[in-house]
Amino acid sequence: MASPVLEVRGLKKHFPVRQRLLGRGATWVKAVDGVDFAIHGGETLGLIGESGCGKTTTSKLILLQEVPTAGSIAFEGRDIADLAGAELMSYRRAVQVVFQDPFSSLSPRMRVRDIIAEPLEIHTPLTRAAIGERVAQVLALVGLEADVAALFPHEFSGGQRQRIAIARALATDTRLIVLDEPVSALDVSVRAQIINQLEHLQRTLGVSYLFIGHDLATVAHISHRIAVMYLGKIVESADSDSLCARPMHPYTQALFAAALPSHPDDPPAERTIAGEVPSALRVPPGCRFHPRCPSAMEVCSRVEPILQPREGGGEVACHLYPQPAPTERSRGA
Amino acid sequence: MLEVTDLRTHFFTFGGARVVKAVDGVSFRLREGETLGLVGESGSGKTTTCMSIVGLLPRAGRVVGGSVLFEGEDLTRKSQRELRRIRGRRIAMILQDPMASLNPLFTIFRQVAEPAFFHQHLRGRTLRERVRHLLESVRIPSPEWRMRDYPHQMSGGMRQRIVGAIALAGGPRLVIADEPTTNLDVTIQAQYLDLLKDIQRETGVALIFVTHNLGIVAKMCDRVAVMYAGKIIEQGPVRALFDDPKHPYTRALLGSVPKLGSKEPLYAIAGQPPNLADLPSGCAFHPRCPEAVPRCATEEPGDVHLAGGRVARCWLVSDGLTRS
Amino acid sequence: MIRLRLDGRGVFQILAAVFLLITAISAGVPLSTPAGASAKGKITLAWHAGFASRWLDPQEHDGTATPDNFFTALHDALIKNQGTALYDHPALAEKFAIAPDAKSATFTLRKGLKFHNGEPVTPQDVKFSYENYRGAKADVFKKKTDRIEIVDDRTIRFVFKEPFLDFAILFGTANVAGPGWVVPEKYYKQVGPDGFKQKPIGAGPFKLVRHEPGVKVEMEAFDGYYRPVNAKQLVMISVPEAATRVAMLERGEADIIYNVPGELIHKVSKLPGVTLAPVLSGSFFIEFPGFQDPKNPFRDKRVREAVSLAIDRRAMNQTESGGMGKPTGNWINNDVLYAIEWPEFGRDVEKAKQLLREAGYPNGFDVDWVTPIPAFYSRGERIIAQLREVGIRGRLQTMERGIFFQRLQGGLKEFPGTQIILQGVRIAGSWSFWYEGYFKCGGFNSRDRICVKDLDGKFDQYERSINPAERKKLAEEIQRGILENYYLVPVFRHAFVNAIGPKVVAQKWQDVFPTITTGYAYPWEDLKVKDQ
Amino acid sequence: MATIPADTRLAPRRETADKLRALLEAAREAPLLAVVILGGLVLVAVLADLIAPYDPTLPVKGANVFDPPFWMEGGSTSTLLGTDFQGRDILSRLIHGARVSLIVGLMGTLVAGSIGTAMGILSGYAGGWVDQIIMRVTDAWLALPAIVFAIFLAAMIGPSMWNIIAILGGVYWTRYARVIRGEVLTLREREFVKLAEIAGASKLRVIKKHILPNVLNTVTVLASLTVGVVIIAEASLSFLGVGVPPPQPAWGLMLSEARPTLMAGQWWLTVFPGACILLIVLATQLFGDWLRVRLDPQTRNL
Amino acid sequence: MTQFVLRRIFYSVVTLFILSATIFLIVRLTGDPVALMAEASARPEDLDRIRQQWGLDRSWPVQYATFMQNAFKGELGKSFNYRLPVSELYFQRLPNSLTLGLAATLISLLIGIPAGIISAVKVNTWWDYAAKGVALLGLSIPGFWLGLVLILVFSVWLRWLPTSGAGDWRHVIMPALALGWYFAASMLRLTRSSMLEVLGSEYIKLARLKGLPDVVVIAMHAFKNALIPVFTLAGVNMVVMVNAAVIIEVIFAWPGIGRLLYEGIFQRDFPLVQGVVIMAGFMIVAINLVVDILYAVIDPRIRLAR
Repeated sequence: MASPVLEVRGLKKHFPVRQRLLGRGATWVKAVDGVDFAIHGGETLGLIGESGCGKTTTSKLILLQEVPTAGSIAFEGRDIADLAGAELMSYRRAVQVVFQDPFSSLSPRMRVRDIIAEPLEIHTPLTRAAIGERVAQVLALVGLEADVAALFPHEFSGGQRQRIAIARALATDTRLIVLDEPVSALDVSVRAQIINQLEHLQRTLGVSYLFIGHDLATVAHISHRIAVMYLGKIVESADSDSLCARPMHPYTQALFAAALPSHPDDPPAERTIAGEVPSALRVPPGCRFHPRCPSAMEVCSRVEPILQPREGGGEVACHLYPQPAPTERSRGA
Repeated sequence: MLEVTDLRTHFFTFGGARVVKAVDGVSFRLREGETLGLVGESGSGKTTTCMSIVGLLPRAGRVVGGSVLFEGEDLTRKSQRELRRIRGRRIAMILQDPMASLNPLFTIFRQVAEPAFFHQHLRGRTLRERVRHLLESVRIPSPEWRMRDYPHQMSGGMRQRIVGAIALAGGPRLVIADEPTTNLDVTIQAQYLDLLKDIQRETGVALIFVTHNLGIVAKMCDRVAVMYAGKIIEQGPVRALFDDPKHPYTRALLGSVPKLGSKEPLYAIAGQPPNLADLPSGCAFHPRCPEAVPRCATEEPGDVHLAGGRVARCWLVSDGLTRS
Repeated sequence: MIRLRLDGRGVFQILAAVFLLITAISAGVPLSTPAGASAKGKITLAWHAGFASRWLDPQEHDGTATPDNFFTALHDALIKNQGTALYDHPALAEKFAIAPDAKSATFTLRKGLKFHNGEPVTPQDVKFSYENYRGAKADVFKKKTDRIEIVDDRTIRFVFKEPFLDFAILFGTANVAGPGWVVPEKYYKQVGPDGFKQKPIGAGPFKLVRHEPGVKVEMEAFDGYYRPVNAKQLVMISVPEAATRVAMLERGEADIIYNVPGELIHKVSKLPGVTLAPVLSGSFFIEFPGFQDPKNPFRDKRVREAVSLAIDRRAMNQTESGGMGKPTGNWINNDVLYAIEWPEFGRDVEKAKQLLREAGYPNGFDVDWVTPIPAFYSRGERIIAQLREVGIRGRLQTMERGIFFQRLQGGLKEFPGTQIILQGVRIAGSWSFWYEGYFKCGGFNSRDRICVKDLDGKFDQYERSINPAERKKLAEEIQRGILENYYLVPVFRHAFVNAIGPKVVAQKWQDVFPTITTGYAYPWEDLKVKDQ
Repeated sequence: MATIPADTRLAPRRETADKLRALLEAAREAPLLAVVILGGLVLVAVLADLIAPYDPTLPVKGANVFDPPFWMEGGSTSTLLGTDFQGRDILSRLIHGARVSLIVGLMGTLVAGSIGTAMGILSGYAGGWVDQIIMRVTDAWLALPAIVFAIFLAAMIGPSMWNIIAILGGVYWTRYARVIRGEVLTLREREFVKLAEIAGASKLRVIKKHILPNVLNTVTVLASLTVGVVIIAEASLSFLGVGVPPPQPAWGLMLSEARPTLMAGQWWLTVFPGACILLIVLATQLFGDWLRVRLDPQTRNL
Repeated sequence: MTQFVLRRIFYSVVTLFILSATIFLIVRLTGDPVALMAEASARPEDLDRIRQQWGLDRSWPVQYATFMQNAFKGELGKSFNYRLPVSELYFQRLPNSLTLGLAATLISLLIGIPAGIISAVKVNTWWDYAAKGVALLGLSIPGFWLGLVLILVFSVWLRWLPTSGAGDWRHVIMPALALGWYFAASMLRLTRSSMLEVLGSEYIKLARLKGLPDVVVIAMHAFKNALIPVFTLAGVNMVVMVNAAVIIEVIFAWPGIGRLLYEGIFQRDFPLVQGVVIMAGFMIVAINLVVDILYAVIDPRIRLAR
């Protein structure tokens, strides 16, 4: 297997919560607390979880919007923390992002042309004409006509704006796009357009996606592999198909249970879990999910399970499944 | 119990120079204890329909035609004063945004107690008891303590339950829930939907569920009405509608939702939802309709009543041209 | 009353007259009538600026006329200007005598004088007041005084090191210096100078009741005063806005208001029962800073004369002072020692243009700034408009009053290029105070802007001389030299226009504003309020 | 059959004609009164030299001081609105005064707006200690009532038209800084700014391309409200004798110089400049209110 | 909450420090006060004596340090002109200014709030325009002109009210009106916008949905939320009016702080100007602090924050 485009190892991000006027005695929000995953070329990794699970922080770390507390992110084999100068710029060129809100992600004061051309202007010495050509090209890629380049964002509807955002992300020779809930703000009928478009682009351009979402069906549909996050940790990851076929972690199961039926005759979910995601300020000891877990055992509140290969490929972190001998090493403390 | 007939609500802006037909000829019925799903994309007129029922339209909006018969009374003909006695007591509503719909400066107790205070004139101990009971019924743990809290001290899911408790406070016969779970996480959404179902079972209240999510409709509703550009283009029992959608738009909607575990490409509706201020002629859906015939662009289809209490608005249906 | 004029007959002659006068005046004044009993009514004065507390303390006299108002109400001096008497009206002193050699002066206090706190006024208090005095001209008195002798419990003698010709005039003119104003030594030492300014105790006709610094002074008739005091209460309020003062007068909230602006003179004169009091006051004149510079167009006498010919003095008087001022010849007021009379300058625009042509300015020239003394900006505006008619183009420079004086004292460097200053001054006493302040090279306000060596030389001679005749001659020569050469161009003496409301008993305005040395109302004890 | 729709019907939603119509609509909504007043005054100010019948700084030959307007007893048609205390033509002074007042109002606003916007952007975008310093200075500045500060500075520095402009600009920038900083803090979190940063845009580029254009609306609205404030402040300074120096005919100065005549019944001397100030302030306020609603409903709370 | 308050206090102290240093510098940069204090015939020696007496011969940092040292002790220096401690003068005038400020605030509220509410409830009707017009008029008329017109009409023509000075309640009416009217516009604007915002909020919608009477909705739900910012502004405005009513106080010969400042500036009374301006700054910083803390007390979101 070729080396991954993006490889994340032991990634941690802790935010201090200042409580005193004069700095000391701060407590930490462990937004991301030891995450590993890899994305291969032309592949989509789905990152799923509820609000506060750390998926957005993970994307910020990848996009160099935040500096990790620990761990590494390697892009095409190079740790991005070491990048500087031209190398940094080339990373910035290769990795782009599409955000959730199509109304906030396009500057209302710029024309579509300038919005899409911005990465080009920053990174390439192209002439105006060449930039114009490239803009037309990427607009065509996302199914928009070249002449919309002269318009302002407010003249478009949500779906069209999201297409423009995608076009922008494609403008440079992009190899990885972080898709941060790109369809959740769209109308149902438009959502399908964008999802299809994204899939089509991946097939033709071979670009990789990190697809962040909370809707299981959508993530499962677009992703090759899925990682399920809970309170800053990945609790289960596997091929999309095998995960859907047999979710193993109780939290993954809960997510499936909570998913809405696509037909009234679908069998009703057996059980929905109780409670809410606790604050990242007070992470439960042991397995983070144990207070809400329907199959919690005594050990769950003491020992934090680690990711183990799971049946049918992938990994799962749960005491229900064989864990290495309990050496009581607690990674969370 | 509730019968909405040919309801028309228009918005008049720029001194009446521009008229937006937000709701344009909507008819549906709701029986005791029944759940109706009102489905549509943003701007299709779902919310305006609900607000017309409770008589709380924004300044520019006006009901210009049709009637809303609720337990035999036409709500469109009632004064605000009379409506006030119906709102909160016989019809309650749950709003979309649990963060914004609670007054940040008042305690939970006060906000939950208000309907009982004003409608049932409960005071003191009885009122406290009532609030505790209401909070219990929406599964708020240790309500005695929680009712002294302020909204910001509660999570989104909790707040939405509080809003639910407020809705139940007057003992209504009809609850209108306007996208009550849009801002909630999936597991919380599932909890909330279960809760609503339980409550409905316990109290037999009728429910109008406004949503754009067909999954919720599949899970919650008995009947469903699909809105597009201010009109109900198809309605009927949930099962029948999911099994055999008559209107191309309904079909498209159903096809565009990803199904868990399926990698099949989605069915995407071309184009963008229409702008209500500037609707296409004929059937409003025709520019996006893959099955449109020339007639669709010029003439507007009317309601076609089909077997099993189903209604659709499409030339293909009335002319029997439906593809199977 | 005998009117005394300082017209140059010589100080010795005056002094000789003083001896005669003293007895006459003291006889004419009814002595020690109990004052409080008959006092009734209230007089309210609306004042045109803020109050400075130091104005309540004669010990720190600032050398201007402003403090007069408070001195003449709260305090009393050995001798002072009163009515038309310029400086030698016996007040606390029953009589006084100046030695013929001008090397000593002897004062005799009235009997039974009391301060407001009941303490008697003693020669020791007089001595203390003189020796402790720190205000304007204090250095002059210190330099010239040898010692002070307390002769008996009513008599005190000042002995000078050298003949002190100007002693009486400096000592007795209220708005020049304050060592003659007697403060109670014991009390003054007890509360200190600053405490005294808040609650002054004097020997004047009114005693302080309430003092709101900067805002209001409330006074009440003092029983123990040696002259009858007519009004029971005297209130002075600071009202900076002119229109408000006029409204107060119109409504009867104020009985006397100071400084009616030109625009309102006509209206005030029409108010029922109101008397306008146009006191002829300060002199306005034009100065050409640095005119001796070769590049300065005003170096040419013809140009300076042209300026004089362009000025419309009558129009200025008409609009700025309601016609009640006086277009003047001399820039020095004629009510001071040795001031000479000079005919009014004429106006002739054609001749002015002619002179400018001859001087080489057929198309006129530009003046960088025309700076009038604040806040008489409109007078500066008028000067600019009048000069423009002969082709001299100027722009008005306004500044805050404090800055103006500061820049005056900064000298020529503060007025570079071609400039015109419109000065407005009133100094009482002697012509020499004017020359020293506004013309002499190195003078406090003139600094290095004018510097006419020849005249300054003559002035030094004047200062050294103790021969009155020579002094007078030099004074006249110097003044003539200034006027003939147009070193300064006199404009007019303005009228300080005040108004008197119907409640105050006055036949004519001079009954309230009697003097020519100050524009303010007094003597306060004489002012009477009508029966209601 | 499901395909990716080529979506050829995705034409821009507004055609040029529609745009034009929208523009006309906007113009129709604009407060007519405000536009007419402002336009008229600007025109008068620009053409002052052509339309003023007399030199505003010189007395009119043959006229007296305090001549009333022509329709009153003693008035003359040669000096339509009468003369002032120096016999100068009031109409000419008003016409030239429009120029001075507009220059003071607009330039003062410009100075305030420029300083404030720069400070606000710097503070909001740079954050950290730069933000702390700027905001503490702004607080300190704001802690002084603006007019007190202006009087103080004017008395200290000395008046001239440009000094007044600098002073008023230097006093009123703080409110821009505060508001703009708030805007920038929000903008900084907006996704298009993040996108630019992720794309590797430099700080300067982000400010130039993304921050500045997006705060301009707010700046415009604030500016339209400041113009009137500055003009009134200038009048107040004139009242205290530290405003635009005579004989330059500023309205505030005219009003201030003529105030004693109010008591004398010569109302026209104060009413005309007073009305001019009232008009311009009213117009800019109305215009500002309209702009605020039109440009950005979020700034309603200014 | 304690943290919040401590941080705000810290900021306030920094603000005051910057403010005092700025004022101190400006005062000293723009001229020498000694010349003004001296009599017309003073000689250089006299000037030196005065300079020494007032400590003006020392270096600026030393002067500033002395000033701050004294300021901490509550001594703001001594007025050149009145020879009184500035703090004493200030507190002598303060009651008058407070009276005026309070009355003017009342008037600005009486005009601004009803007009704002009418404006918000009847938005974009003639009521709205009329209410806005009344408030804008106050903003468009220079205070000194309004003051004189008031005197002319109410004192001279109608003879209802005394022209000037401080005294009983009748003296307060005109200056308070002239002053308060100016601030009414901002009150109106804020009332209107916050009322509109609150009325359009979801919780008001929900309150209506509960079937509550309009009075309850407006008076209990909307008012508390909408008027907090209005009263905040009123508080801040009042402090501004107390300290900045220079022109009105001059016109009406009102013996307040504004006039004290006016006198100080024009008589170049450095310690006085410095002291009054710093007191004004102090009061405004203090009221802002109080407002912030009050906000925290009223708003549970801040009050109960950890």
